[in-house]
Amino acid sequence: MRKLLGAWTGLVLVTLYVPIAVMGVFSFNASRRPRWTGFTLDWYRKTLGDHNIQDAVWKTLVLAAASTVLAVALGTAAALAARRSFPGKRLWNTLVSLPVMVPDIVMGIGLFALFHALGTGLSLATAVIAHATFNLSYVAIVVSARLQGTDRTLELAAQDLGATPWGAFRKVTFPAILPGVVSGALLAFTLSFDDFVITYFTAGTGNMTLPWKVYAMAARMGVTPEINAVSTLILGASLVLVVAALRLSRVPVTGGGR
Amino acid sequence: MRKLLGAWTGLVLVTLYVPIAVMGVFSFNASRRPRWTGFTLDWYRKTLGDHNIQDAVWKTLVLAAASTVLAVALGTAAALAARRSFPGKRLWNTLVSLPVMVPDIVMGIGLFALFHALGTGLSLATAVIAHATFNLSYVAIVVSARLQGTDRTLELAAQDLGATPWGAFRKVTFPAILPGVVSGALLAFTLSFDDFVITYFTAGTGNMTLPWKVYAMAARMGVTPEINAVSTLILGASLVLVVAALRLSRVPVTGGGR
Amino acid sequence: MDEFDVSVRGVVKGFGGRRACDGITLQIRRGEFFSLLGPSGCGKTTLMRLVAGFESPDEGTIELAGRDMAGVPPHRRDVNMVFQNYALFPHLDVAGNVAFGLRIQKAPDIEGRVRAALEQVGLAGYERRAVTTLSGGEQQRTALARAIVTGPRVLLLDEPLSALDLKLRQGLQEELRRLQRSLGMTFLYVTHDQEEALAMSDRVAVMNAGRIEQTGPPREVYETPATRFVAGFVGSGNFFDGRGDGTMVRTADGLSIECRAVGDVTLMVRPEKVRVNGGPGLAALVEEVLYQGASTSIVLRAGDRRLVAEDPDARVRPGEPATVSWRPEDVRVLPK
Amino acid sequence: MDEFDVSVRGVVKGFGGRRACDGITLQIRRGEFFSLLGPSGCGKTTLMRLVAGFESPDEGTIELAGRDMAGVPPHRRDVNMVFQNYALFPHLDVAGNVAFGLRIQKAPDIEGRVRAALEQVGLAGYERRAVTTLSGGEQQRTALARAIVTGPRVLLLDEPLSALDLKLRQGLQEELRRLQRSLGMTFLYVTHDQEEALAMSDRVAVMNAGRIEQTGPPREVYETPATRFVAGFVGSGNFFDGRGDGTMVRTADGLSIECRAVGDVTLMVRPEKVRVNGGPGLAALVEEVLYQGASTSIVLRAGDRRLVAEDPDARVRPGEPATVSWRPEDVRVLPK
Repeated sequence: MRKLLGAWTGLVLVTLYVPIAVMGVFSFNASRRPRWTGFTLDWYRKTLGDHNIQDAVWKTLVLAAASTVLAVALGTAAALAARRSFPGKRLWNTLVSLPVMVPDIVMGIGLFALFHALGTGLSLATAVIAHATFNLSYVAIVVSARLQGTDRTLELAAQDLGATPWGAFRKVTFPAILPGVVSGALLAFTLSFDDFVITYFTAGTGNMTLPWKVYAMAARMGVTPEINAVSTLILGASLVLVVAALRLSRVPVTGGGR
Repeated sequence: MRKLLGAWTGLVLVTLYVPIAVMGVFSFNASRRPRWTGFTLDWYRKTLGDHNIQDAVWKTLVLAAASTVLAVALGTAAALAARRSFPGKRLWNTLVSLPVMVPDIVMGIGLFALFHALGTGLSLATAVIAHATFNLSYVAIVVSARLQGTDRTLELAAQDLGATPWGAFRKVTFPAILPGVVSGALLAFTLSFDDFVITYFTAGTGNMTLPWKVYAMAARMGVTPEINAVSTLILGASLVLVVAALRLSRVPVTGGGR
Repeated sequence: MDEFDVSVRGVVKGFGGRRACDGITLQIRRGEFFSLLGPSGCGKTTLMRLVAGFESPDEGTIELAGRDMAGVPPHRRDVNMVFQNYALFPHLDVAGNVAFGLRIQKAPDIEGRVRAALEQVGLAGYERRAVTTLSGGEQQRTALARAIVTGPRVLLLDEPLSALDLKLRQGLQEELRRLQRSLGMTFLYVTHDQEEALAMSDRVAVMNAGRIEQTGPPREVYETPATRFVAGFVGSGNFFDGRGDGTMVRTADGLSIECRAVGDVTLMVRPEKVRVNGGPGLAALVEEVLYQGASTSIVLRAGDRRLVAEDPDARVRPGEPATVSWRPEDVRVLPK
Repeated sequence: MDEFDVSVRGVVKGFGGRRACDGITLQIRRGEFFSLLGPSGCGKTTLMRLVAGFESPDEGTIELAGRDMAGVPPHRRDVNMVFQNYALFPHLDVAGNVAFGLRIQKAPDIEGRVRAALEQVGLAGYERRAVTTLSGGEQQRTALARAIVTGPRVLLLDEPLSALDLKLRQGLQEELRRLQRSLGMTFLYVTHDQEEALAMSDRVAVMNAGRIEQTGPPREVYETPATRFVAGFVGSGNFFDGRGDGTMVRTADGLSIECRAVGDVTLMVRPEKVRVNGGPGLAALVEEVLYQGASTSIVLRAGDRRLVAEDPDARVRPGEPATVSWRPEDVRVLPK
């Protein structure tokens, strides 16, 4: 039975990684056609030199950074608010974390309709609000998990030793949840950086981000080596961020030295 | 400080739920314009009667069902394969779960490039493979979590009482992980049902699914009451599936009666 | 100045309808080693948290060194606590943990005082160790050093040894007792382990269901328990329900036991006071001989009654008949 | 037919360079209550898992009822195990758990046999209860019923009482012993609790670092320990390292102890054999009197030497001088 599972799952790995490998390989292919003719960095040079793409990268980073700051502030607050028990705590937790599961397209259209109804028009600012909205739940979930793993008696011990409640939070609880906050921030940044659908509905056509740009290029011209190059770069950046976030979220709650 | 957190997080909830509420409300609005003039079910009647939308619903369901079956089979196998320790187990676990974090757009383009290179063309079948590929990681993660929470000594106890290794798996381990498998299946179905980007790149224009249809309608005509109605339906279906999945994943591993 | 360091009067504390403390009054003298002994859920930990200030009483007053603590938050109370799970700060090393209270006080010579405290608990040289790399016993000592270094008036210890192995626990009992004597600090010690409470304390309060059933020195609590609960909790015993006429107590199954009690009472004889084949007495059958090394428990049956004796001189084997006896002065009378 | 139900010969089992079992030989008689006693990590659980078939020995043989078990998988061995965490099947109720082995055997009258097994462990009427709603003691009894219902040749018990409270544990010790007698089944019992092992077993094997240091009846192990480790593990003791000339043993700090030993030896006297102020003897100072109810431990200091006595007749207080003595026949000689 173990042999069978092994073979089966070999198949799995192939399905998972061949598309990504194909994309990566062809981004270094000298020919435009999907046949290997030699190694080149031309496509990377070309795309990174393109002013449109530079502009998209810049907008993507601004959008991701701004929405991450907002999402971290609101999400951490939401997690901290749910720490003590109060009537309706369960409902609160559900309301805070449920948006993670709202389909992108629904959230995009909902935000679009809201901004339309409010008459604000679409801009990078509306996109920031939109991204912060969906990211806040992720941050709240990550920070809550960390808080739950943090021993409440640590704060009592600090107060017992003479720290004020605020001092105890600052000196004991905050260091304990910090990896969770950073991990949530990295996750939020990544999700914002990768998003296409919600940006499409909330940023306005003047503010194409990188995934949107890729989408538009692919929709217009099919998959070109330039697109492979940009996609590979997006993937690389995402994975670095995600691995960093996972590393941090695994720092044991009870662990760590100075 | 608690007061402040309360106010802060009130703001959070508003940001999160107003867009969705606005969408829902206007889907029942008699007028086409974003001003409430009276209750109607006309938009639901109209959209549900539209043959194009009926076709999209049907394709969405077929795609979701087929890819879920594949993802559950492969994902469960991947989780079971990683149960015993073997050299490279950590790498295996990383490889199986990492695709969760590959940006949709990158995975969509990668699969598109792969199918292009293979010359298979695009069809509902290629979309099924694409969806199964990204969903398999989710299933594997959910089932692995369940397996980790399942006491290995249960299987030893069953063998000790005379069950063969396969019998012990069937009678003890399988019932223990079943909620995880079902929960993973519901999650996979939901994600497939909600997906737009990957479908867009892998299904071919003849196979518009519901989110794609909504996207296309919104891109062409802005947000109309019909779109609000369809979005509200998608959201409702997703939430029902997600809540069911969460319920199941929370069945305590050590719990349950007959 | 008041001679009592801790003074608890009529304290009531309820959680959702259940009264964890149901009218507690106790006074702890300066420099005393005082234990709260009781089964889990008896309210002993709640009482300690009330003294520390983590909870406020619904009724009654708590005074520390003669000062009413109503409304005084934990960080303004001159008591420190050793938590059951130690509650060491994971992001600080051993010295950082011990220095925590001193830093808040902005005390002078923090380094020297930390070193001295670590020496007192036998952890000299552990300053730079991460607390997560410590063994259970070392964590316990670190928590102790952190709590004593600021020189609090009263030290609260919440089952500090319960997470440790038996052998380690016994060694630390002796050490704790010695430390308390050398510091001259008042210790309020919470435990569910009757041997621990008896061996370490100057006085013990036995708690049950939110109330104190008896307060007194260990010997008094063990030898003259006030209630049946106390008798059963601080040791094992042979119990006889019966009715006394001033010279004899008669049980429902027809036993007559010499005792001056009058009315409905419960009599109790400790196993180590019971002699087996030590003279004329109750006829019984040896059911089980449980050899325990330093002592031997003999389980006997007389009719439907199960009796336990710990008689080092008895030489009996399961299945043999035997007589069971005790001296009249070893019979304790408890309210029924 | 062999009179031994379990026969282990020269068994070695290593995990990653460390030998959990390092040449174990033992033989368990039919119907015997045999305990493996040792600290955690001594290899006792590994040995039990080897007998159950969850592991295979690197060297040596294991026989059950005279049959070599090499290559026989767990489900083909006529032994059942009670796991430390009980390992009850959470998706089955109490009856479903107990019936598990019978169902696999396709045994007749499953319902009646389940009912009988539950009665034997004192859980009559619990058939339809979900196992997750049971208390620790009830879970323990369910696990026991599940293991005995199929009537295995040997029952393996892996610290079955270690997760329970002290009072409950003591009651279950007696019950387990009674059950074993009435079933006449061979029990192989693993524990780190020396009192448990002494009280329950017909024979005890004391393990340390993968080896058996002594095998024998409880009284023999306690009263004539073979090694210093055994002496210290099955009880407490006062140890004296010295050199004997055939009539006296002299220690480095100048003590002379009457004893026939020759050469470098360690002498040991149990605390309960030490008399305080019971006649002429070693001059010491009483350091601590630890009252424990049924007994009292007296810690004394003689020079740098710490002595412990349990003398019910002693009436001493901390700080007083006292003499310490014992009878020559209570001195045990151990290899150094």
